Amino acid sequence: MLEKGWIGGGNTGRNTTIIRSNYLWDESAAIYEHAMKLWEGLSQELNFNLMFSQRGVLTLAHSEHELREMRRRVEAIRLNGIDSDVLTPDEIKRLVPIMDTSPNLRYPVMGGFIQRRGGTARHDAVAWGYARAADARGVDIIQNCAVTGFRIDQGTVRGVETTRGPIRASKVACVVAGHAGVVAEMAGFRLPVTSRPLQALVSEPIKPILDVVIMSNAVHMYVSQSDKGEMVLGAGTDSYNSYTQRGSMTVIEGMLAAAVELFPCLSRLSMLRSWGGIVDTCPDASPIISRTPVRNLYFNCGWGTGGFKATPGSGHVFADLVARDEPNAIAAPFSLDRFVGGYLIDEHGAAGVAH
Amino acid sequence: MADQGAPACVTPIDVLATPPGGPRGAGIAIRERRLLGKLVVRGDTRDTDFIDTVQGTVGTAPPTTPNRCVFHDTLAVIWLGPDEWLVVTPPGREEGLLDALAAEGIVVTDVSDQSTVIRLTGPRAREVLAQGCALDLHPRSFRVGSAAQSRIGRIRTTLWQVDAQPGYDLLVSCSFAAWLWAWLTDAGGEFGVRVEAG
Amino acid sequence: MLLINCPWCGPRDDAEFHYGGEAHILRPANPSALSDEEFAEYLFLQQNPRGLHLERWCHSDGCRRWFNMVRDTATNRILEVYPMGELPSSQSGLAAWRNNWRRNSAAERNARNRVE
Amino acid sequence: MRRRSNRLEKGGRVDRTRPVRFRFDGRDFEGLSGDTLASALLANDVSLVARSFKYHRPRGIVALGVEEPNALVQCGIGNGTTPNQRATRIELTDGLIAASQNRWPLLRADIGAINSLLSPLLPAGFYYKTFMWPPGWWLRYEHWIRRVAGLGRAPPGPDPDHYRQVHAHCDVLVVGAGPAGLAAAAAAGRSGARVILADEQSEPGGSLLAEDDVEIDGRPAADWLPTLIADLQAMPELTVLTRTAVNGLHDHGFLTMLQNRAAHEGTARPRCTLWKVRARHVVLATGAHERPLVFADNDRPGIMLASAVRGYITRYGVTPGRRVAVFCSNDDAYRTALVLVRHGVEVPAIIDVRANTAGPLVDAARAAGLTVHAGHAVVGTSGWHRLRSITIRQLSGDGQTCTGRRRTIRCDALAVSGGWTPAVHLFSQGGGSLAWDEAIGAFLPDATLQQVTPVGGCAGTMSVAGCLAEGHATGGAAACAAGHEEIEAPLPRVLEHSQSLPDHLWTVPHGRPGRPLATHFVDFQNDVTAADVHLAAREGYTSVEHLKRYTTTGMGTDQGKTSNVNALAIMGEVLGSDIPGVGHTTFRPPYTPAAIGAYAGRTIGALFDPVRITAMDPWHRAHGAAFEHVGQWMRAWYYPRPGESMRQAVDREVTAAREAVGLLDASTLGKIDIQGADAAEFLNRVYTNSWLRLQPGRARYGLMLGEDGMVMDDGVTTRLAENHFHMTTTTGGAGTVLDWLEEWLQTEWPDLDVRLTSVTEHWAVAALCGPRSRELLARLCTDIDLSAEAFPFMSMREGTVAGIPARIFRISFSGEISFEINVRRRHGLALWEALVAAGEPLGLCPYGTEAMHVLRAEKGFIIVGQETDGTVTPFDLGMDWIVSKTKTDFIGKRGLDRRDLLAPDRKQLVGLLSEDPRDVIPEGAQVVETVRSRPPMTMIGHVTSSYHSPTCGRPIALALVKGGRSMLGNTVSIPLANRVVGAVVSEPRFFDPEGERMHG
Repeated sequence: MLEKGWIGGGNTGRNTTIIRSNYLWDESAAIYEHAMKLWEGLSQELNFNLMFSQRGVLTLAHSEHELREMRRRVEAIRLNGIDSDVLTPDEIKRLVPIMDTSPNLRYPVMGGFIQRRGGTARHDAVAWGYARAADARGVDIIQNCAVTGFRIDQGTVRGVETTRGPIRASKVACVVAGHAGVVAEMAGFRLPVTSRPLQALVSEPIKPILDVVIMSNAVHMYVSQSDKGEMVLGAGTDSYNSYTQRGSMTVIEGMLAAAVELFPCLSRLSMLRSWGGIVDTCPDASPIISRTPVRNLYFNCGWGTGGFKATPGSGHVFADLVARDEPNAIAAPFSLDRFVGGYLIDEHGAAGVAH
Repeated sequence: MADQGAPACVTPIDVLATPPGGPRGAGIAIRERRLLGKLVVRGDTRDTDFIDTVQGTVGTAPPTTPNRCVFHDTLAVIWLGPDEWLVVTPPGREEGLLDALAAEGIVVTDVSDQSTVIRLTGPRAREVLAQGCALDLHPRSFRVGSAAQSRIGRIRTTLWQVDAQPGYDLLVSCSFAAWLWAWLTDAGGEFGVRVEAG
Repeated sequence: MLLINCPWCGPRDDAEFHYGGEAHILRPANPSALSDEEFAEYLFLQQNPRGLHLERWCHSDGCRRWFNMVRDTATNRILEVYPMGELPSSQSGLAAWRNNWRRNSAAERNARNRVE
Repeated sequence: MRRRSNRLEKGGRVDRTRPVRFRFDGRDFEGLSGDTLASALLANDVSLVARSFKYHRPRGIVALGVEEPNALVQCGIGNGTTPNQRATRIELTDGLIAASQNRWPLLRADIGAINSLLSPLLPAGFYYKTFMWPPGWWLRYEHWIRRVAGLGRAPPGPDPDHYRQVHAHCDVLVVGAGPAGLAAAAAAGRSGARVILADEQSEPGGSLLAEDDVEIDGRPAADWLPTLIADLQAMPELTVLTRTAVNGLHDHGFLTMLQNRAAHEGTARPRCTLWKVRARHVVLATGAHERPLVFADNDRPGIMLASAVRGYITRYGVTPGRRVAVFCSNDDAYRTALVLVRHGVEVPAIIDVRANTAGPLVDAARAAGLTVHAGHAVVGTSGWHRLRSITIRQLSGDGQTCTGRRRTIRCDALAVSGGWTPAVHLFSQGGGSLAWDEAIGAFLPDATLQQVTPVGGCAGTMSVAGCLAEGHATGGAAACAAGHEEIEAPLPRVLEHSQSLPDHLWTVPHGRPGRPLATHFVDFQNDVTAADVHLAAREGYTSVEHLKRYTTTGMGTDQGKTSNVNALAIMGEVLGSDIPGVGHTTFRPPYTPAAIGAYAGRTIGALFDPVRITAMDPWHRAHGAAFEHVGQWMRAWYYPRPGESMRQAVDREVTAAREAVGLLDASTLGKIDIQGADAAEFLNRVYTNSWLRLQPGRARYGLMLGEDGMVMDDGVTTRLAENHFHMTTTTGGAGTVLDWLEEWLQTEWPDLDVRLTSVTEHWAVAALCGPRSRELLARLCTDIDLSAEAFPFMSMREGTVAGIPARIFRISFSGEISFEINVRRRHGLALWEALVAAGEPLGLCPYGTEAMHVLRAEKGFIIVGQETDGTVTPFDLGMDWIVSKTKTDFIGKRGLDRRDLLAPDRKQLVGLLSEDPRDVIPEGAQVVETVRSRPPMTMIGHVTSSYHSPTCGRPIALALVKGGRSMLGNTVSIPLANRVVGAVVSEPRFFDPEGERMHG
């Protein structure tokens, strides 16, 4: 396993650690629920406490239109066998006392739905736990070693060039969120992904005030409180491609205005640290788990803001694809050729931004 | 809502029914310039006929430098784009002007009621705008005759400076006018706001 | 917070602009002549380099005019802005345009047929 | 009991004539105007001010400024309370109420302190190895962990204060008003450049405020300062901002600065102002932070940074102790010793890790009769709630071990200096790279793409003379670069101690080989010790980011300002690598924690997001309409009469529209004025149907697709004249469509002669519909022949309605005879009132968006965004008729031909009639072919629209169902949470399928 920097240093170490599987489309629900089931036993399997905390993920609706979309999503989720409860504003107020649920808000809380099995996990622990387990199974983890090119002969990958010399391999699997497009170029083909900054921030630690994860697409903000006591906030990606891991202040301001609007008591807390990750996003806001134009070269990318929550599931079906050179039922819909035929899994068109 | 007889005309600021008045020595004053005529004129600046026709009908050639506006007796012509200008007229003058320009085959559209104009004046006007507008309004870079399309707070606004006092005209879509009015009142709160009759 | 130099209005905050993705993507003159694969390249594939990027922006809150820009996505440094329909004037920008795989794509060849 | 006072007889910048009363942990104290909470607490001999995050060890004040790791307090009460405030940054105001945090029940008697006994069991990362069993129990453990975590408390309710934002522009922004910053600002300002000088302290001067051993131009620095500041304030284009922390350096010279205003201007003012600055050039004069030495039990209350001890004496006239020892690895700490002596404070010893100490400062100390233990180190300390004594021993030559006997020195405070760390945060934030400097033992600014120049301490220059010179040169150059004439001015002459080279002893041995360095604290706030760093290294967390995240060093509210370099260096020691090899973590905004409210600014509450209303809105409100948010618009939803339910009101409105006449406010529809010789050709390319032969005065419905063939928007467009069209779009699509059309015109078809102008709000639209609408309109409009022959369906006429100039469109979204009357917005209300008045005798009934939905659903008219979601084609909607077969091209044509879009099993729009005629299927419900006892079940579609139809006297629904067109007549099931609804698949038209009525 080759890592350009330090393991977990990419989006694993930069995301807001939200885990859920309440997606609209069957294909998305299948892979995220597969991941959810694996999350549920992962700490024990890896013998490393990932602090996987099923505190519940509550998604808010702020208009008649959003209520309609919510009902559609909830019904689909339920029939896919995934847990999901609709909550009234009063029930939401009882669950999250610090939330302003008064009807005179610009975007009043008109309802919401909660996935109680959703929640958060300690992102660094996930990387470390997997690394230790992989190491124990004999995987050679090489950090500070960047892939600089591919050895390809007659359309088949034979190995990679790295900053520390060449490595021969009969199969190569790339999971390089943020830089998938750049690595694909090295192999001589293109991916339908764009890489953009995604910003997040934490407040100073305070005593517990929020037990569940809150998401709102209308005011565009999601928030949870970490075990250390920090409020962890995120929003959408910036509008333009960039690899700088720096985003626009406008995004931060919008996110915090929305946060204060919904949680007035956050106003006096202090922002401690803000940062940016680079997410590569597909035109349909769904991932790519696929073979490529180069034989025996595989890509797992394009997760946008959804990569962390899928970790165990995406890794599992990807390993399966690499081993059998054939996608299983869960991975198949996410292959590259969907962009040719046109059968997209449009998670932003229909389901709003997917965090 | 005194106006040129029936049918009654109502502007987006009228419905707020803000009573005129305010503290003595207020830092800013705001008022709606009600029912001004507004025409969008399109044309090619390399086409001398176009320039001459505008000159002839409006009385002044359209400014060809960006971020500028020219004043001609009661009219103001604001640069909106390389082939686009806004002619602001006193109430009622727009129909005549529209017909005159259209008769000359110039692409012109009446947008009088698409937006309204709020006049912002007073010693603290610049500081108030700076609270929501990222433009550099310092006299070294923005003076009388300067114009710009930008954002104030969360909305799109076109503004031009009308005097050195300083005074600004803020052009805003009708449905955002109430928000801008409230925003100005809030932003001016620290300095005192006087509301003047439209 | 980029400071983007609108060719007409001058330097403004990026909040006033709308990002339009890769520049110089010509619409096929006769799309029906393209295979699904070739059309997908036109429809979905965008340059996503870590480095010089030729991209389109629109000054949506200003003069509402579209223009092109060369920006280094690794540093956000802006090399130049230039009008629609023109090519970059900087050598590196021009090279980036020339080295783009799209120059030889079926979709672009199809589009050029209209020009020729 | 009367506490002893640590206030010195003389000295300090406090106003001894103005006492200030305050309360800390429930006890009343008195300080002086000009004090910080920290200096006032020290003056009152309060040494214990906090408990550490993890072990709850007693902690005292360590620093003078923002870098303070320990002294975090909860400030204020009620909704105005603020957690985690640095005592060192809180200006003392009368009646100030503060309390310590993270302790229970009391600061002096804290149950949590048990953790410090358990500390061997709670090393770095212990969470990851415990609490795993039994599976699923983590949530229970976590509940308790969360309760003990966190520092202060959030306020219970909304913030009583408000926050402002202001944009600013300048040629030169100088960050930091110490010697370097002042010199830079002066040089730049003199040239007439627009300059902003920002400093986070309450007055400009920086380190000069705390130096009583530096002379400038023959005067003590503190006396020289006012003249310079007066000069600056006389410059018209120079702004000095105090209490202003520059928190972020972003791209292209954009900076964010947080100005604290309530602190001195009272609460009528905003609490803070967030400055958003565009600077052509940035001068970083941010100075440097002193760092402690890492030795055994180095965290006891009373152990402080040497520069802080000096600062409390010279700025506040407060000494932290009566017997203050000094422990250092450099000359600078000797200045502290000398200051202490000058103020009559006993200095029992100077312990200097350097074996051969020499130089003027050392001589001065010896001359002052101080004992200097060269080549010695502090190996231990005693005292629980305050330092009682230190133990020192000689160091071995390599500094790795101790030799000789232990000596104990009694003291109640210890001034520590391990060297200086330049504040390179902003430089790094802005994309600048850093390089390790061995001499000063810290990272220095290296390269940057931005117009940013570090000077003074930030650049590693520690002497006042050096700072003044660098600032002077840089400020002038920056002004020149901005196009200003540099004006010569002499450099001030500086008299100060010269200093010999420091040494770097990263870990001070405790002389107990084999024993872990379990109380060698590196990060005070997060209780990270040298032992934790060693453990991280042993377990392979050697990358600097892993070290930070595993041990949490540098992740406290101080962001490791005093601890980062020490942590890196110790990791370097363990790995046997140099510090550049270990690397450094990236610096992220903000430089100091900043109020979230300031970033939200005023765009909250009423100003959060504009509410858009139409010209008729006053009437809707006056008549008790219920409203619906549609994007930013507020639209009348329905008009309930007293005692009416929504269902009853909507039924009444629908029936009136079908049987008499209804009136809808349709003003929010997007409208675009399209002119130019190629206007028709343009429409032909952006709509799926053909537009070339549309006659002037006639209208046509159009569907817009994206290039992918998916439905994007729809609307009716009318040809006003040969080269002049009036396009309407959906309410939500108004902006998007205009931008979309402009994009095609400007980027793809610049050759087309077409001009677009938005007239959405220029026109107010009142839509009359229903069998009696013509009759009603005839009463108000006499200058148009309204007969079906003269004014047919899908055409437009101009005339006057109720004396108001109007454009009338005969188009219908209800299936009834309909007249959409467009007048200028100013007349919208007048028109509406005239129609209502004239319509009353004819049974006119205004109706809202809900009735509009029912009316169109009865007719099977789609709503973009409800029947479509970006994945639906015209064919899916059964609208093949509107897709031209003859046009060679239009936007979306090729997209429609893609393989998967032609598949027979795509979701297609159909009607659904529930078997139980009282059962309105919920919108969003999912359709299945076969119901299973429990999920999962295979879904074949979903309900997009569903209403009770008063016209049909039964529920109707529209749905997208896989292969639905081939299932007409079949029965499908809709399994809901509590029941299963059966429904028959039907044509998606429930009323007047041939559409005779609207043509009438």
